[in-house]
Amino acid sequence: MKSTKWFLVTSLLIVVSMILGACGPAATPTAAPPAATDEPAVSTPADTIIIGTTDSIASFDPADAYATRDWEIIKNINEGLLKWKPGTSDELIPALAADMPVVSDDGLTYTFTLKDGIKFGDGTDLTAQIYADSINRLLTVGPNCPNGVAGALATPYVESASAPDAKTIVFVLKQPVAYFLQILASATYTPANPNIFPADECLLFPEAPIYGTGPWFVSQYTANEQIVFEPNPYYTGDLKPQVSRVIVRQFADPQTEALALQNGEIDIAWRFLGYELFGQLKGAAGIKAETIDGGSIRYLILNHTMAPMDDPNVVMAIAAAIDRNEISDTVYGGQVNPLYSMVPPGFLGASEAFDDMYASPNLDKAKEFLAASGYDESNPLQLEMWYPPEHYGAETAAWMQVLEKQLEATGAIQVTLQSQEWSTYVTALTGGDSYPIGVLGWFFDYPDPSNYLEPFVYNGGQGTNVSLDAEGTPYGEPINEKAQELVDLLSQAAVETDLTKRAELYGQVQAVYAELVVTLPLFYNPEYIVYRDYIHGADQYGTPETLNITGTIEFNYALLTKTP
Amino acid sequence: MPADFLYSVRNLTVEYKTRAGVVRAVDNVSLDIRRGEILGLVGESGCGKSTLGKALMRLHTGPASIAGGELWFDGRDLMKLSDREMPDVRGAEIGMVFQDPMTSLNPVQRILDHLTETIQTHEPEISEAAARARSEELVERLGIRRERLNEYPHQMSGGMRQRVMISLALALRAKLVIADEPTTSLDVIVEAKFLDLLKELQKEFGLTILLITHNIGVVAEVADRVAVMYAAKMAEVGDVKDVFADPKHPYTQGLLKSVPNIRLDEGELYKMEGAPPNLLHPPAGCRFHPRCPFVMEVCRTMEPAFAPVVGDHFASCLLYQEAGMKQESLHG
Amino acid sequence: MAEPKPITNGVAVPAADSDDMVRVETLRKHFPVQSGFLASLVNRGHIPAVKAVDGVSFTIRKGEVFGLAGESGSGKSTVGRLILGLLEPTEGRVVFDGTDLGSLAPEAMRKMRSRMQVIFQDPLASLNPRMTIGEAISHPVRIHITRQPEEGRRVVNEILNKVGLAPAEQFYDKYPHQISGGQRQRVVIARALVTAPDLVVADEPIAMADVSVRALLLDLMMRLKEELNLTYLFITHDLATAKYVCDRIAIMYLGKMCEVGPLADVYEYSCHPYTRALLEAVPVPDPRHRRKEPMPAGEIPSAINPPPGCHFHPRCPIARENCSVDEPDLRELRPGHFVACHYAEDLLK
Amino acid sequence: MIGVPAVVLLAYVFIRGSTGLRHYILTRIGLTLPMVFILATLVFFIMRVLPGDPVRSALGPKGSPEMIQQIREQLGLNDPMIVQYGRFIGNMVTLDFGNSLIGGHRPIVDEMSERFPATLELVIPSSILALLVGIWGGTFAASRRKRTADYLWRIYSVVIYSLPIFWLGLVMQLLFGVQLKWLPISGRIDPIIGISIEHITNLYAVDALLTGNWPALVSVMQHLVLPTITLGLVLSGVFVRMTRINVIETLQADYIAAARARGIRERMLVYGHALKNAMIPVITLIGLQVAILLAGAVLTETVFSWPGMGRYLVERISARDYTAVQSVITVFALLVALISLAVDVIYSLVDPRVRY
Repeated sequence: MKSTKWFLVTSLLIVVSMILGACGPAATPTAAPPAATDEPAVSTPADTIIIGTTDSIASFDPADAYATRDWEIIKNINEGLLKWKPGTSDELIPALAADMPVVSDDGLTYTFTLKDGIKFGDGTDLTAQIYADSINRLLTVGPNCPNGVAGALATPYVESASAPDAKTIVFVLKQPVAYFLQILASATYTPANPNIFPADECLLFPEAPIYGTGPWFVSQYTANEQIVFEPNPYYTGDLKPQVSRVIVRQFADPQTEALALQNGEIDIAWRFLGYELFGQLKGAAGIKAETIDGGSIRYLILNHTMAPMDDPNVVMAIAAAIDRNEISDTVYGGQVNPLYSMVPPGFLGASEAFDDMYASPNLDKAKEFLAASGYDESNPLQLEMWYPPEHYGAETAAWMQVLEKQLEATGAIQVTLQSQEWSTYVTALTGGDSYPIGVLGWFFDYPDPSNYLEPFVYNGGQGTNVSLDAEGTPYGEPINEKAQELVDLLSQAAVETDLTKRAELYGQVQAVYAELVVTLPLFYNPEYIVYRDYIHGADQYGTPETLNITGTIEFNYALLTKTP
Repeated sequence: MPADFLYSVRNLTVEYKTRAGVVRAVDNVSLDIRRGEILGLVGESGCGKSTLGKALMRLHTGPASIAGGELWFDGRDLMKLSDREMPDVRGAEIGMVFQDPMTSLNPVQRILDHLTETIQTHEPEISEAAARARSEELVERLGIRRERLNEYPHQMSGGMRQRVMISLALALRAKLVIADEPTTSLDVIVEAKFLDLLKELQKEFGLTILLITHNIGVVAEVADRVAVMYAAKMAEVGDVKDVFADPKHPYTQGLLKSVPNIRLDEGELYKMEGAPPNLLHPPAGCRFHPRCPFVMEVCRTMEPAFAPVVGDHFASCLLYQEAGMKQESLHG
Repeated sequence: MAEPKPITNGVAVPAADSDDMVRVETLRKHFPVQSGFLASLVNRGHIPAVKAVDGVSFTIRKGEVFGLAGESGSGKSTVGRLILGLLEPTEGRVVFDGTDLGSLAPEAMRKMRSRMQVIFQDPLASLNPRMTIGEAISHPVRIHITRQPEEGRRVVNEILNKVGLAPAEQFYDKYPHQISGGQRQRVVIARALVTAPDLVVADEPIAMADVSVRALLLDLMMRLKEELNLTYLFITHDLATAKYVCDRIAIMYLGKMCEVGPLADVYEYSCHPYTRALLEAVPVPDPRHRRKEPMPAGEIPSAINPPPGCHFHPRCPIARENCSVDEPDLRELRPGHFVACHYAEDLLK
Repeated sequence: MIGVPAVVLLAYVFIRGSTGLRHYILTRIGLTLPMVFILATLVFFIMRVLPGDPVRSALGPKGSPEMIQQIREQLGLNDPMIVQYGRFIGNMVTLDFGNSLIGGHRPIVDEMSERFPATLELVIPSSILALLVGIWGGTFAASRRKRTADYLWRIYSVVIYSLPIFWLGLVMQLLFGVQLKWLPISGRIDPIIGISIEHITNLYAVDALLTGNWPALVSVMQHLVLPTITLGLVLSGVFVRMTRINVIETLQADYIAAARARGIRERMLVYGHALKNAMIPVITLIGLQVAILLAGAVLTETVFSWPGMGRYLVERISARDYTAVQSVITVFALLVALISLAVDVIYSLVDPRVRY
């Protein structure tokens, strides 16, 4: 009996204390009275902005990080030599560099001069030597890091970096690269603080505080819960933080993130809310919702070495049959934009090659292509189409069904839709010999058309296989003449420094690409950002009425202000 | 009520609601229990003897309920007590010993706790220590070492557990102990010792005991008087020597003759034909008539009264109630 | 093996005889208290065990009713199960009609089983509640007698009539809960006897039945014994009932035999103090003959650690010093009447 | 950290208990280890039989074949299966679970020591709530059998058990958060107060208590309310049913009738006698509920953005993070074994008939 009593007493105590906790004084000093209906239950203090996200951080190390979220965080703690002008995706401006670089005539040497008085947040001076060491660390240590950004963005391009004097940094490239400055502006090329990141190995999760050269430093982080940013006292740049603290909170579920925004627990709901929640929050009291044109695209992978995708008529028929506007209208309420080339509009040389070539939907043309290969109503083409049910949002199944209907409207194609959980799906699809056709998404590493074309043409493990692996050829063995032409044009464009010529070359590339139907671009996604109406963007880069987020490139928290 | 009756049951009827209909497990039964006696209540399974025993304490719950009658205990009608008052009678004035001492003790409660709880329920002013002292004294009297009070029921043998049950019934010096098949689950030697104990208690405390059993031998061994039930009715009541020597009711006659006797060197056992009736649809008239060797035409329609045959020897049989009928004795 | 041959633990092994239906030789059954693979590894060598049957030898002759009596925990039911081959003996053997059951292969054992049947105490527990009476009895018929449905039904009806469940057709399709307790026990008897066995082990067959029904059941069992030429092993705690049916009787105490012999001898001239107490304790349905003698002190001790020497000595009124040391052998005191007591002669007087 | 109460209980019983009980505990532990070993082995191979690959699924379309090969090499995924297995078992034995295969490749031990306390902090009060509601409700319903209160509790238990957790959680969030604005709906602690918390045990309530950080304690309690109620109520349905059935059954036992015949009052019969006996099977159920509890925790953690173990496991299975999944399942298995052993020991303490 006694033990039962104790059990009851203790459990009662716990429950009572929970209830007291619930009724007790609100947790934050500036809690709003719960009376006003529009006021959130919890409100964040005036000097703190809390951003919610469902994305998790995988690495703080610039020599390793290769995820959008990681880059966003690194770019808030670190500045590099150059940066994108806030609010733009096509204008590079000097950051740590005093000016734009001097490029040698052969296009292989880039020389930068550092600004005066640059310090890391812990007071360490940033010398050119430290910068050069950091780049060389990227080149040597980087390839062995788990997330392995170096293999993608550093070692293929840069031979070495050096510091002839305290202010001068010199990059030597392996071959001329037309878009080197775009790459250089990425988080990967920001300097790693030598007091934090060891010279001989990568360190994904250093102890907080993490000081860099950017406007903020990470004063504290709790894995899976939150990262706390505070202004870097030694920051001399123009992106001065407007509040004394930013907290990035991690959510398990976008639904909860949306509710937390409504409840006032967070000020901004950032990646990845998704189309549906965005729609729900739009128009809610005290909440603003915006879309940002993004570089995130959806496309179909066509496996050219697998029947029936090895038949050019078949891939062209598919390209002719589909109706991108219908997807946008029926599934996304017109919120996504049809994409007629792998290179989204706004990027250098972006064309509408697929529209020019197929003017889709064009059922007659599709039927012609199919007939040429002997497919008609009595002998329809059997097509297995694959997609992952969750990875690209719950809407995927809906628009895959739209595609199915469109293809079957030709009368000569019979589609079987198949879905498979992501991990299995992506392994099978990119393996290149399991699924003939499937959907994928892409987000650029650096804002240049090459990043939307090369990975799919050269055998980048995409499962497209227009340029097969071969010994001794840097770009593989193209499967036919058209593919050879494509490879030649691409490699030419990669080293062309004249922008007009380069744009022209990419125009040709896209035309051939469309003819080959290497992949089939469908639409590009906007990014969704929803925030409470007392959050504003800084006015120095445009109107303060929006957040000025260039979500496609970088989201700098220094742009945010909070005025109740 | 006459003073020498501790308990007088008058026209008691207990009903069970079943899916098939209402069953009268005890049907208009009257019975007197004399102060200081051991009254043996015998009958076969399903005859209503256990139901009667429980009804004496108004212990029925669920589908069973007392449908009518009076329960005069020590000068008052228990039927008139409220549900809140009844628990004060139970345990304190009437104790009960159940058939299976294993299942009648709370398996997670020590023997001592059973006793002190019972004492303190009825006499809340008594301290834990005093209750313990009283319990120790009591169990030692019943032949249980006081150290065993700290044991759990499963640690004791069947005989010991039955002694514990008795001690619980006596913890508050109950005037009446209802023992429902107390020896059925015991081995013969243990049973014999338990019966000895009952007799001792009767003598020593002037205890009144209602001994409910199906074992005729047990009744013969200890009872002062015997009551025989058949099919929810009282068949016969009388002094144990009278009833065994000269049973009046044909059912009692058959029952006694079908009991094996280890002493007498007789050849065969009497074989009573048929089986007790289904109480959902009891036969009309005398309930024993379908099995009765002396059945008369009138038995099929007329229900016999429960009436004295000789002195205090009662029987409900038309053989003694129809004018001009001569009893054909089965004895001799 | 023509002569009685004493063995180490002092229990006489009866001589083989072609009249024997069952011969039990120094049978032992120990149930380990703890079980489990690891426990047995850890405890290797000294596992505490319940010595349910601890060296028992006797014979059941063809055509007799052999009673096995004792209190609960004496091991009498375990002996029954050992004879039926439902348990493996720890030691000793059971010879059934000349065949050592331990030597039989499973298939041969299965065949042998049809020659011995069992009737348990609780008819409701031994009948499948979802099987009609006809189905319950047909089951052994199909296995051991005939696979033809019509023939099977005829056999079932015949045995139903024989056990007094007549007309048989009326009972064939009934379920156990639809008939009375006495009738259920008749069904169990019918099922046991339908294969025309040689031996029937009746384990407290009438303990659950009402007094008025018991006599009928006993009568039925005895009648069928004559008709079908059966041998009974009648296991009971009720010495009064045993008196009416048994030809010979054995009394068990704590896994050992105290006394065995013709029923009349054992009852009349019981030479073991335990048998005496047991007989004395049986309540007599006659208020004029109330028992006067006191009962032995204490209760049956645990069969895990039985008392040394004579198991009964702590409770025995005539026990002397050597009783707690020497285990008494079962010895023939009078012709066919065996007793395991050092001072049995004192009781004979 | 993991299963602390169970370990403390077992240690106490081991020291104070009888030789038989000690023996029993050792035997059970002895049997548990090979069981966990077999389970870990099974999980190891099943994970590798599953299609999909940790590197591919983490990189998505971005990994070039060279890059994938390099990462696989680093992670040891190119080693023969038997070598990987040996390494895994070696790690298990030294209780070093190795590094995660995805994301930051952090040591699994670090990740678990962050996630596990979060789950514990959610699961312990939820279980207590479920037990309180379940046992009290079930007993109350049993004592009012076939009366209105009984029917209401029965309806409650069916409805609450069949409610999807995410739905109930969402309703709680909308009602007590967005609408009534009483409570926070996500996370373990207010983000700003969270900065001040010292991470000692990673059980925030305990850490706040240890450091006397009262605002943090209040915040932790506030954040606990909704998830605890959600998980606790959903779990309570089973306990209501189980307790009710067992109490009803126990109330029909002979010893209850015997106690009633001794004049023991109905309240005491129900709460003193029947409940204690009815708890014996319920305790077994509690042991079995651990798995359901963890399953419920997965959903609750998702709905309330609670960074716990359940979500961790789900994330890592879909990412094919072999080492994480193997480690978590091994730890879960140990935990379940530990809890079921603790339950059996409690059983023997509650039920005097069970002695080892």
